[in-house]
Amino acid sequence: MSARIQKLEMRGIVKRFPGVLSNDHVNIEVSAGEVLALLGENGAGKTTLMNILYGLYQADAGEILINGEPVQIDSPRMAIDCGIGMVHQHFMLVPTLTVSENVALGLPSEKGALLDLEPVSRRIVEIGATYGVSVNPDAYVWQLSVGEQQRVEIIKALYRGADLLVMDEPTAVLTPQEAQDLIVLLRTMVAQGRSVIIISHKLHEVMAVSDRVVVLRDGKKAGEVATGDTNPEELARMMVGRDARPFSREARQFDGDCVLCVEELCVNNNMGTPALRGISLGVHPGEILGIAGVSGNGQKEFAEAISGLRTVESGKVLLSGQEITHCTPKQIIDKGLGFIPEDRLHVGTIPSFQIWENLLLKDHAEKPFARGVLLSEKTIRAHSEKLVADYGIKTPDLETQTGKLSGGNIQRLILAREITRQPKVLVAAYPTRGLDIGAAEYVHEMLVQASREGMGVILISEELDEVQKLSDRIAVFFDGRIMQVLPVAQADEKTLGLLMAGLTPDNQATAG
Amino acid sequence: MKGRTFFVLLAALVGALAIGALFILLAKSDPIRAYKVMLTGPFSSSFGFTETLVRTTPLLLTGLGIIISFRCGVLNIGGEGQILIGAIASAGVALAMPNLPGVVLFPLVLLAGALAGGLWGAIAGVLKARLNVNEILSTVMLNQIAAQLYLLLIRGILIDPQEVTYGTGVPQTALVTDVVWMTRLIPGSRLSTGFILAIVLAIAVYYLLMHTTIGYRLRAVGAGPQAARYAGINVPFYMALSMFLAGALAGLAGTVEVLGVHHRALEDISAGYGFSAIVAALFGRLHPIGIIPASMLFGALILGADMMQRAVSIPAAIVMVIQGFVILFVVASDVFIRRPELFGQWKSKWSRRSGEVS
Amino acid sequence: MTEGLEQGILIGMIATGIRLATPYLLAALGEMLSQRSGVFNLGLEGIMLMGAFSGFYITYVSQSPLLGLLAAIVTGGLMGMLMAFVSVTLQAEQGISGIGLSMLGWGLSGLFFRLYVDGIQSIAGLKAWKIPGLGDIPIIGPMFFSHHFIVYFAFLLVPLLWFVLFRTTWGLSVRAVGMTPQAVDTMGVSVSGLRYQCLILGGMLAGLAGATLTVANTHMFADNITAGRGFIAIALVYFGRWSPWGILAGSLLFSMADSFQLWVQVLGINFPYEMAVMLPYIVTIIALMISFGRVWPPAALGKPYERGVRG
Amino acid sequence: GGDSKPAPAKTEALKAQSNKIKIALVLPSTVDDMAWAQSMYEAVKKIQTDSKGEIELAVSERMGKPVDAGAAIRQYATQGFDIIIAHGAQYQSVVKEIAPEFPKITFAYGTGFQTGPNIFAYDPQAQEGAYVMGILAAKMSKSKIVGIVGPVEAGDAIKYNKGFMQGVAAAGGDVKTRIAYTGSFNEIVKAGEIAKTHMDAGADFLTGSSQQAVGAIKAVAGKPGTYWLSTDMDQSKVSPDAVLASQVYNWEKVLGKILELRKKGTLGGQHLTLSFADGMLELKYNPKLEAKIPADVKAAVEKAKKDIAAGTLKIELK
Ligand SMILES: Nc1ncnc2c1ncn2[C@@H]1O[C@H](COP(=O)(O)OP(=O)(O)OP(=O)(O)O)[C@@H](O)[C@H]1O
Ligand SMILES: Nc1ncnc2c1ncn2[C@@H]1O[C@H](COP(=O)(O)OP(=O)(O)OP(=O)(O)O)[C@@H](O)[C@H]1O
Ligand SMILES: [Mg+2]
Ligand SMILES: [Mg+2]
Repeated sequence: MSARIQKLEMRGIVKRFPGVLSNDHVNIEVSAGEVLALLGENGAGKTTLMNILYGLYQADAGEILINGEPVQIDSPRMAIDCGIGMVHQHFMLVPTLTVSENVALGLPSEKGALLDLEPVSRRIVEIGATYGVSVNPDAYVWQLSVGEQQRVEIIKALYRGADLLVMDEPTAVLTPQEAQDLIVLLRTMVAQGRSVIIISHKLHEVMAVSDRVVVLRDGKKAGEVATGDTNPEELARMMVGRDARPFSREARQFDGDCVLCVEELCVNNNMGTPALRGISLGVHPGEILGIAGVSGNGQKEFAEAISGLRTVESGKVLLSGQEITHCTPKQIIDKGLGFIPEDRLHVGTIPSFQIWENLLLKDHAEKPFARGVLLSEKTIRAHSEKLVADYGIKTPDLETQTGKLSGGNIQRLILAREITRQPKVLVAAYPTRGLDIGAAEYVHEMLVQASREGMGVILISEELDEVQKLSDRIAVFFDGRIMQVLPVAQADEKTLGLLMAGLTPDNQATAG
Repeated sequence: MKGRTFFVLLAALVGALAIGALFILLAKSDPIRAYKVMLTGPFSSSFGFTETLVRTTPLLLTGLGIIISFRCGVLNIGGEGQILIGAIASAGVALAMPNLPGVVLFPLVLLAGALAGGLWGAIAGVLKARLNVNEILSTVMLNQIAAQLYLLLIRGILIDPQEVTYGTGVPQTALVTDVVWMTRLIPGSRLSTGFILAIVLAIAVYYLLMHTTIGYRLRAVGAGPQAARYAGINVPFYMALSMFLAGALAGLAGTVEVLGVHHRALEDISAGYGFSAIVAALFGRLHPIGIIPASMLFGALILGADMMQRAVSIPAAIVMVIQGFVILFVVASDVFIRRPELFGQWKSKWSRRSGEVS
Repeated sequence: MTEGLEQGILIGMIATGIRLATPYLLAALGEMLSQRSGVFNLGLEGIMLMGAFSGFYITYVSQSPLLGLLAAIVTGGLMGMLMAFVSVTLQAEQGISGIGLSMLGWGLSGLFFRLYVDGIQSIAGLKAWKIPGLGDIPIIGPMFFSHHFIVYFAFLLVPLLWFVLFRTTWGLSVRAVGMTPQAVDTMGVSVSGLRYQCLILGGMLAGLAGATLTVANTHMFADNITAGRGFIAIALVYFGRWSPWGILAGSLLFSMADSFQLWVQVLGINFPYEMAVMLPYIVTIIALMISFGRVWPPAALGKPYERGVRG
Repeated sequence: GGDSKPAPAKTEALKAQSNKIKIALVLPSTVDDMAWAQSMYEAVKKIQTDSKGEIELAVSERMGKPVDAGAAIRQYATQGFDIIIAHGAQYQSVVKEIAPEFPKITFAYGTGFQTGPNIFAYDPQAQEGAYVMGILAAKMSKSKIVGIVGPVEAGDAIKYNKGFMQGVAAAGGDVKTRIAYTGSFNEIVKAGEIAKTHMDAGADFLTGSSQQAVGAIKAVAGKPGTYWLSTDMDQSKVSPDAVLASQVYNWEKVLGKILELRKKGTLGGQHLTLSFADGMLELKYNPKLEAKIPADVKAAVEKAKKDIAAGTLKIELK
């Protein structure tokens, strides 16, 4: 369409959804060669604002100007033509297509109407090499881990070579190293005269990558600062409206019997190839065992295998000394396993169910909540109200559809449900992914609380500082095996990084 | 809001009838007179009113089953076959034990109809749950199989012996013993206690779905199969159960047609109820209470259009044309009720487009 | 039985199966396009009936079967467009719209037949066209190469549609839009545009399928001549797992079973004919029971697309 | 066409004024099905025209489902129609139920045998025409194979098919009858396929009943040298080059009889057969093809017809 974007402004943007004012007269601007960071709690209106810029939503009021000229962006096509690219918070990928097909989608082909994936694959490899975001172009998206899928999203945007790149929480599922690479990449891009708007809940990333920060709170602009003039604490205060609570936990040593024991566990992935190749592991009552590793190295399958959702090929799982290897999910739940799944919306809850219904997903047929086959609604209601209050779930009422809650609140709901059941072991898979600082803090507190009450907690995460902060011991997964289990004291960033890459520090030493 | 809904539905109906009127004119008939009969016929006389409810009954029963299965994530297109199997089973049991007293035989016959329909439905349910056979495929096929099976039975072992004696061979069973006939609510009409049974079952299904653990699980499996599995719910079992219940309700619909309307099983006993009930269930927003007015309205539409055809003698095909338009208009108008804001968006988009052009 | 007779039966059975498969194949391929784009078109039956009628009628008045077929294709396309308008633009519940469309098609075709055609009339219709050369091969020729040309067209459509779906940019978008419409949308391709195209194309194929029954097979029209074939075609899309080859397999399996039972009946093997009539339905279900592997139904099937609503 | 009726209460008064006879016809398929329904519709229509305004007629088509037919019949009854013809065997049950409530109305239905004080059952002896056509087919078939396209093995079709097979057997000459069913009454396309299959398997004479038969006729027309024998009405219009002969039901006579009986005060109670004997059943040759029938064959056919009419030849249906 037009000349390159030198300056983009959004002025007085207002966007209303039934019951919420998501954007309330928001002004932002970004110039070529600049990285603007958008900060804010979950539900502050960041994504909404960017969706308006990308033509997915129409603003109720306000205007968008490119190089001073007002533009009407009423479809993504128009945004693309204006030179805007976007990496969306929720993946916009077609699982049944390959990576290169996903990238080629909507692009003209050199061969006219005929699909020509050859050059696309080549470019994908090139981009991968140049920017450090490599992924196999022939792999189907459904075969990829979430981290790899995120890379595909980034490649999609880079492939189109936008002047202005919007990235909505691009690092939420990346490993620290990948996130670091991405930051380098973004800096290269702006050095070439492009501009970037990035949304992130990770303040250190924001500090590292951005030139300027705009903070949204409840749909309004709550502040704007040059990154050089601020620090993470101030940003947190601007976002949440209070100081972040410092958090620390003393690691402890445990001996005695494990409450959950895994012996030589072998499990296949969805494609029928081995995902776990003989894992042995145990967690003690009251202990937090961190599981670190790049996602896609068997963590998901591990969590599913012990909760009975995935068939165990060989090996054993014992819960309080009883074998549960081939039990049904129901039996395992009854024996005392709690689980906070990775996909909180679709596995952790039923999005169209009301809040009280989701709070009783596991216990609806248990004694006080059901008499025979009849649900005891009074008891359920009282119980749910208590949980909503205790766990600070922000919702208008108990009848609200769970899918309408923010990610943070959905996570609170799941925690409330799982922890009040008082399981013997609680498995938490990526429990703070995509949560804002406040919500993440809360989850951390609750996990620690659970361990104090004597539960064995298994925390699966890619966030090294989260694992380090919370765990007593850390196991590092690589390619379906445990590289090493080490006490948190010995687990410094460098060691963990090497282990996650599949190298033992000793090897490294000899090699070096 | 309520007023708006009413207005939109009215507009949709008027629109559909206006287009339908063109076709009535094409057939050289008087649309005004035709519509007068169609719209008032089903409500203005005891005949119209009771006949409307006669249609409502199987629509409601079958629709309740469809609600259960849809809510559990199983798209049951098999109502038609389940009705037939229910009808033949109930007639068969009633004919097999003509000497039992009514108090014993009547529940037995109801049970037979429900059980047979249920088992027939469960075939598709089990195939889906255990072997991942798509239920749309299996129910469409099972409908055809049921139709042939039904025919085989009513012209074969269950045929009215008189038909054989006289050599007329009409494919129908003998009349079932009158101790199991459902009482006619209004003399001179065909409206029977089957209608009351249907209403009672609607309330029962409402309780089942909304207030019991079984209903909770059925809904959970439909709304979030992954989450349901993770929460320890036996997903395949509930899928199969939903189809069993759906089939049982459709089977009862067939039973009511036998015991309440015809007193025997005969050819073409289901007037397409298996399909119409899908429309009724969806119009009732898959709610066991919502389907009551939906199936009444649908029953009135079917009957009214038939009455219209008789009143002004137009080709029967026009009946289908008008029904088709009414369904299309009403379902399309839903968007103006559900998302009134869309209207504004289109308007602004349109004005913007035309603004750019000029 | 003599060898010649057995051969004759085999040839007849296969040729009949192929002829029977054609309307299913066409209609199911059309439905496959609709479903791949994310729209569950339950109105197939009505579209087929309209195609059947308009094909018949135009052939009747113009004496040209080709014009008739063309008319059927256009009519089918218009019906597809109507379905698209209701279910895509107006976001109506697709199951209901489809049943409405079915009733409309049934009614309209019956009405026009009554108003504009005087009773059951004959039309010249389409003649079988033996492919020169191929048609003369013994056994193979009469089985496969002595049909009317819609049969060849329908079978050629299978690789053609496969090619379009898997080897063109448009096909890529179609494969994507039924799975993840938001991905297509954010890549700057119009979701409703694609859905309109697929429904119209699908409608055209269904229209042709209907016309096959009138213009090619029976040379006549009668009320409800499709007799539920549209629903069978929809079922075959599920059987074929949304793939042209799978649908070909399903249509052939179903129709060969049907042809087999016709021959069994005609040859007088003694058992209740209802069992024979049931055979193709049973065979189809059983075949799906023993097939395995991962199925990827279009994830967005049946859901109107709204921006910003997560799947 | 029939007129809509004012409220039932008023009808009695109105009826007193006019001597018009109001007839309602309930049909399972459409008035243009070229078979069962059309044959009756044309007859009633003809009677209406001949009556010069003395008869009013109302028709309900596509009443194949008994529940719809029940509503139609009941509505006509409450509207004060004089004669209600429910033209289908499947209506026996409904008619039997409604008739006692309306003792002044004449009900007629068929094929059937069960009557009531105000119910006529008419009963075409389909086997009679079928038998003579069986002779015709067997004697003329060159391939010695004749095919029956069956709808459903029920009602009329049983009579017709049995009669036809006996006719073929009676003709001698080792002719095979083959029979295949579609499982439905209105699967036109399938009927065509069965006909094609019969022909592929060697049949050169085909027949079959019900409205779907037209599909089979079309198929037969596509193959020169094969012939169709039709029933219910003269179907030679469908394919003048394929339909050799037809068994025709003379509904006009049946209706005339009903009207006459009603005039005399007999509202029902009679089982009216349509047979060669009473002239209500006819065998019609297609004039265009009649010459193709060898004289000896024709003689055999006519003889059988005469014997049946005279009662010396009885066709057993057991
Ligand atoms: N399509 C929608 N329909 C209704 N409400 C919406 C929609 N999209 C967003 N909202 C509402 O708008 C508000 C802002 O949402 P938005 O997604 O912009 O938040 P966010 O700042 O991106 O949060 P997060 O950090 O969790 O990604 C929320 O209250 C949300 O409920
Ligand atoms: N289509 C929608 N309809 C209604 N609410 C929506 C919609 N999309 C987003 N929201 C709401 O917008 C808010 C923020 O949404 P967002 O998708 O950014 O969630 P999130 O908190 O980041 O969760 P996640 O961890 O899944 O990323 C939430 O309140 C969410 O419920
Ligand atoms: Mg967001
Ligand atoms: Mg988020």
